[in-house]
Amino acid sequence: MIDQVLIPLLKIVIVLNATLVAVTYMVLLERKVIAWAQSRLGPMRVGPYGVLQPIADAIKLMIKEDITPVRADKWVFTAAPIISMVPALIVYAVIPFGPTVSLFGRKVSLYITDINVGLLYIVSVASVGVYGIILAGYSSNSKYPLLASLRASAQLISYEVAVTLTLVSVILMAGSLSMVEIVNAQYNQHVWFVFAQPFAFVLVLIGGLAETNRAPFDLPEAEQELTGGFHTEYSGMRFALFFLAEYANMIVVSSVVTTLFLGGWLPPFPNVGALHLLYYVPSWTWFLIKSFLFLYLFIWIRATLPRYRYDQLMRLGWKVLIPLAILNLVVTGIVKVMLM
Amino acid sequence: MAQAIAFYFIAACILGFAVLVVTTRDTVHSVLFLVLDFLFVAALYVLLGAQFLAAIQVLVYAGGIVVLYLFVVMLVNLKRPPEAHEDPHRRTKLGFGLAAAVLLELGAIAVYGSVNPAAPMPATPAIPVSGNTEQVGWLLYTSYLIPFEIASMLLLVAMIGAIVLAKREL
Amino acid sequence: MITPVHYMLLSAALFIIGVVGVMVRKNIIIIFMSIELILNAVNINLVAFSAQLQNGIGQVFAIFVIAVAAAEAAVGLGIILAFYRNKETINIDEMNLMRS
Amino acid sequence: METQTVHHGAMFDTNELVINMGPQHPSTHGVLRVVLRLDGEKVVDCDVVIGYLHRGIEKLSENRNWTQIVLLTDRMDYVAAATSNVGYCETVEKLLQLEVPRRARYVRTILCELQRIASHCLWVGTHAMDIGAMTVFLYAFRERELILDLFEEFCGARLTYNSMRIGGLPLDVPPGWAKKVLEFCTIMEAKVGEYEELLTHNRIWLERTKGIGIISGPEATGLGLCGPALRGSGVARDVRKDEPYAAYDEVQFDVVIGTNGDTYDRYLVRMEEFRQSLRIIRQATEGIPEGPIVGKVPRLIKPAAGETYHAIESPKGELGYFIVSDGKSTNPYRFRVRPPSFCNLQGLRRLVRGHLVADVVALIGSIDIVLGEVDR
Repeated sequence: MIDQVLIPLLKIVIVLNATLVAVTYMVLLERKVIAWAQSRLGPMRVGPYGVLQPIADAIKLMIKEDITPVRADKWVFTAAPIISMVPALIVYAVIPFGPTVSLFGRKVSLYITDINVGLLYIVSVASVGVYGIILAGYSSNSKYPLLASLRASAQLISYEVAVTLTLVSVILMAGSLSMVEIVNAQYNQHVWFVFAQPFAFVLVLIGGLAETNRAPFDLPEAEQELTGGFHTEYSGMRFALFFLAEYANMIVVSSVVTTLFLGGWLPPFPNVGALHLLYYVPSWTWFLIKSFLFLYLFIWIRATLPRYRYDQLMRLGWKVLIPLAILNLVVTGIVKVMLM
Repeated sequence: MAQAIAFYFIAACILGFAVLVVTTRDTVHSVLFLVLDFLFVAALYVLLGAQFLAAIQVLVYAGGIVVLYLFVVMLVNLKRPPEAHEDPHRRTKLGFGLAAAVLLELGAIAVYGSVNPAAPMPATPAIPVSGNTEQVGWLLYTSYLIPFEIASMLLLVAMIGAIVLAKREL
Repeated sequence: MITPVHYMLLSAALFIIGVVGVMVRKNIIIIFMSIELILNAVNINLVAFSAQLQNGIGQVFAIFVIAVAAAEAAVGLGIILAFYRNKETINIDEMNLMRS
Repeated sequence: METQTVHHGAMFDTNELVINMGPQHPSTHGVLRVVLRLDGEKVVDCDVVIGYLHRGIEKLSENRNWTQIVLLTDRMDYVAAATSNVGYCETVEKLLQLEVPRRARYVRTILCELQRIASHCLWVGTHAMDIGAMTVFLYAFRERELILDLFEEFCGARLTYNSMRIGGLPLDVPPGWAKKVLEFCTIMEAKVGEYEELLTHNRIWLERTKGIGIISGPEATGLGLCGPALRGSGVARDVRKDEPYAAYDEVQFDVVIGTNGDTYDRYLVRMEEFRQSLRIIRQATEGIPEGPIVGKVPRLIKPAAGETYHAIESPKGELGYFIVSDGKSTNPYRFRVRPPSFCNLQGLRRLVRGHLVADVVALIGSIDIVLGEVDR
């Protein structure tokens, strides 16, 4: 009973809460890092060094008036933020934060579940998240959001193809779709896949930026062009949900890239005997450190790069990323067969 | 028992949303119900032990094809309701009649089935040791290689066709 | 207990809903979606038999059906878009260029 | 004007989408309103609507005496107020045939060039922000702040300076000011490199600006474009060189021109103007002569009947004043400004046709307008 129900339930609660806290603090991190990049201080007023800013933000967003435009499609307008938030959260079900460890004399795995189509599950759930953006744009019954949601649907579908094709070559390396098995494969093959599949790594990173609508691919929410894009008409908590979903997606992408390419919970050089002492650090710490690196990279990119234009974005996706992904897949296949 | 409850719940949702897809006035709502319907079909596949197919169902159907529908619905922002014009030659009654006949037949089968129950489904649906994905992949690339290649050709042709149709200047 | 008959009944019912949609609705996009429902009904059947027979062939065919559905949706929606640009309608009853 | 027809396929046609960009839009730089007719994301045509910031400065000026008008010119191009002041004062001096002391002319040159840098800072920041590079904005504002400090020290104000008097300066430069200006030049030189590092060779920046809004030299002249927008198309028209005013005939500098006339060239021209301005400031500050700061101005300014046009090179382009005096009253009979932003804005319609929505904001940025000056 405890193993069947209680522990999974506890894990879900912990992961969900940790994610939500992480997401709110991602907002602060982003503001701080960008501020430092721009020789500013960022939020400083609420709490020491602004550490309580997310709480203030949350309170502000919750007590703000929640406006529904008169001519909006009310049901869809209400559902859209939820639709974009839910996939971002349920993806965490298969992300392994660590291996199976013994805790209080009980074997506990540091992931909610390990299904044999784990990676495919992530990709497919993420592909549902696009509905949130499309429906938000459509239901607002306003022109800028409509343009944004047309942009978003085209962008997300295109980059999904590129990312999924790239992931296939990683699956080819690991020989499994299960996230835990992919990490184990990196241990058994004595190499993090970032070294075995450098192209795939870069492609997934670029595709991940585009999938999460981050700069330089943040066209659906380009404030300077579309006055905020798909969430122009949203306010209050519903706007906050979109905001949080974007950050939750960022964390998902970081976690997935960490798992697939940086060996997940494995310490650096896991097979080198001399560095065995690194195993004394809890495995999930490594996972969090690596994910954090990617989050930092995302923010850094946002502070540095200008935005792509719509046609350039599509050209990059279809004419550069997808052919490269296919090429990478073919080369991986050939090498794999030759090594066999 | 749990499986039966799951089946009836999922089946009810599938049929319910399917009815909503067909009856809803607003096309966008209809598309949304279609997505929900497909998600429940995916759940049904999981129940049948076809996890790979379930993932594909969500990825391709819900995340791909229906987005395309939504895209088209948004492009075709309608000024007048599409149902305004009525074709006198249309045989709507025939459709309902046909449906009623088949429904009657289904009822008969259901009654017959409850009287003479068939062999139950295998208790834990087929998850071979090697895993569902491997099994499907193996079949696709050995016994069904030629159909697989033909399907890929079909998709290529469809892609070109769609581009030609949607492109403004040829 | 759940038997293959249950799955077949579900599948048949879904099929019928799809058929009624095709016959009754005039919005061509909804008709296309009804066709998707029909294809899904077929898939449910295939997967149910695949589970019953303990082999993956049914699932392989379901994958082919999905591929065909994708192709159908791409071309079909392309036609709808082209037609809409021409005639500003998506009412199937007004699509009678080839009739008289 | 050449009308560029957007090609429609005979068979497939979608209806156009009309969207209203502004007057409240993040990247219209104030209260510009652009009504765009879109085909998908492509701009078929656009209509520029102005007047949301009209305060009737020209008419007001006809009811103020000559000295009071200086204050009104501040409110035109409010990011380069000193330049407007200088332009007005020089026009009246020309009308009065007044000799301005050399020291005053040198200080005017320094102030004008500082204003050019401040204005270009604001331009590079907002232009980059429009295209999505947010960091340049804050970097540029950081340096603009230094210029505002210099101005504050000189005249006490940070935005609307009222820093000029007919016949010279209101007050002499504070002690040590020249040294601070030179220090600023050293800082700024390094910082311009910093902006360029972020943008000039950035792939995305190149893709977003190269080949966008190409306009040839003759066409740009025909549309009445001026300033960097014109020089970007390869026309070496610069009032500072062609009709030198203040102390521009005594300093060395180059007129920067582009080759292709696209957004990128206009960007490069302004970036190089940063350096040229610094060069001018250096020379002027080092060579600033001693002497009086105000010429022999009559107690009651009452120019003889007549009219005059005088133009200077403001950061945005040719800023001209046309003033008619009836010789009887102590205020101008007719006062008319030729604002560079207004003339450059005329080119927008020609520039955006056939481009995408995202390019519209890039193009608005690249012609560098200030709505205070457009509407007056």
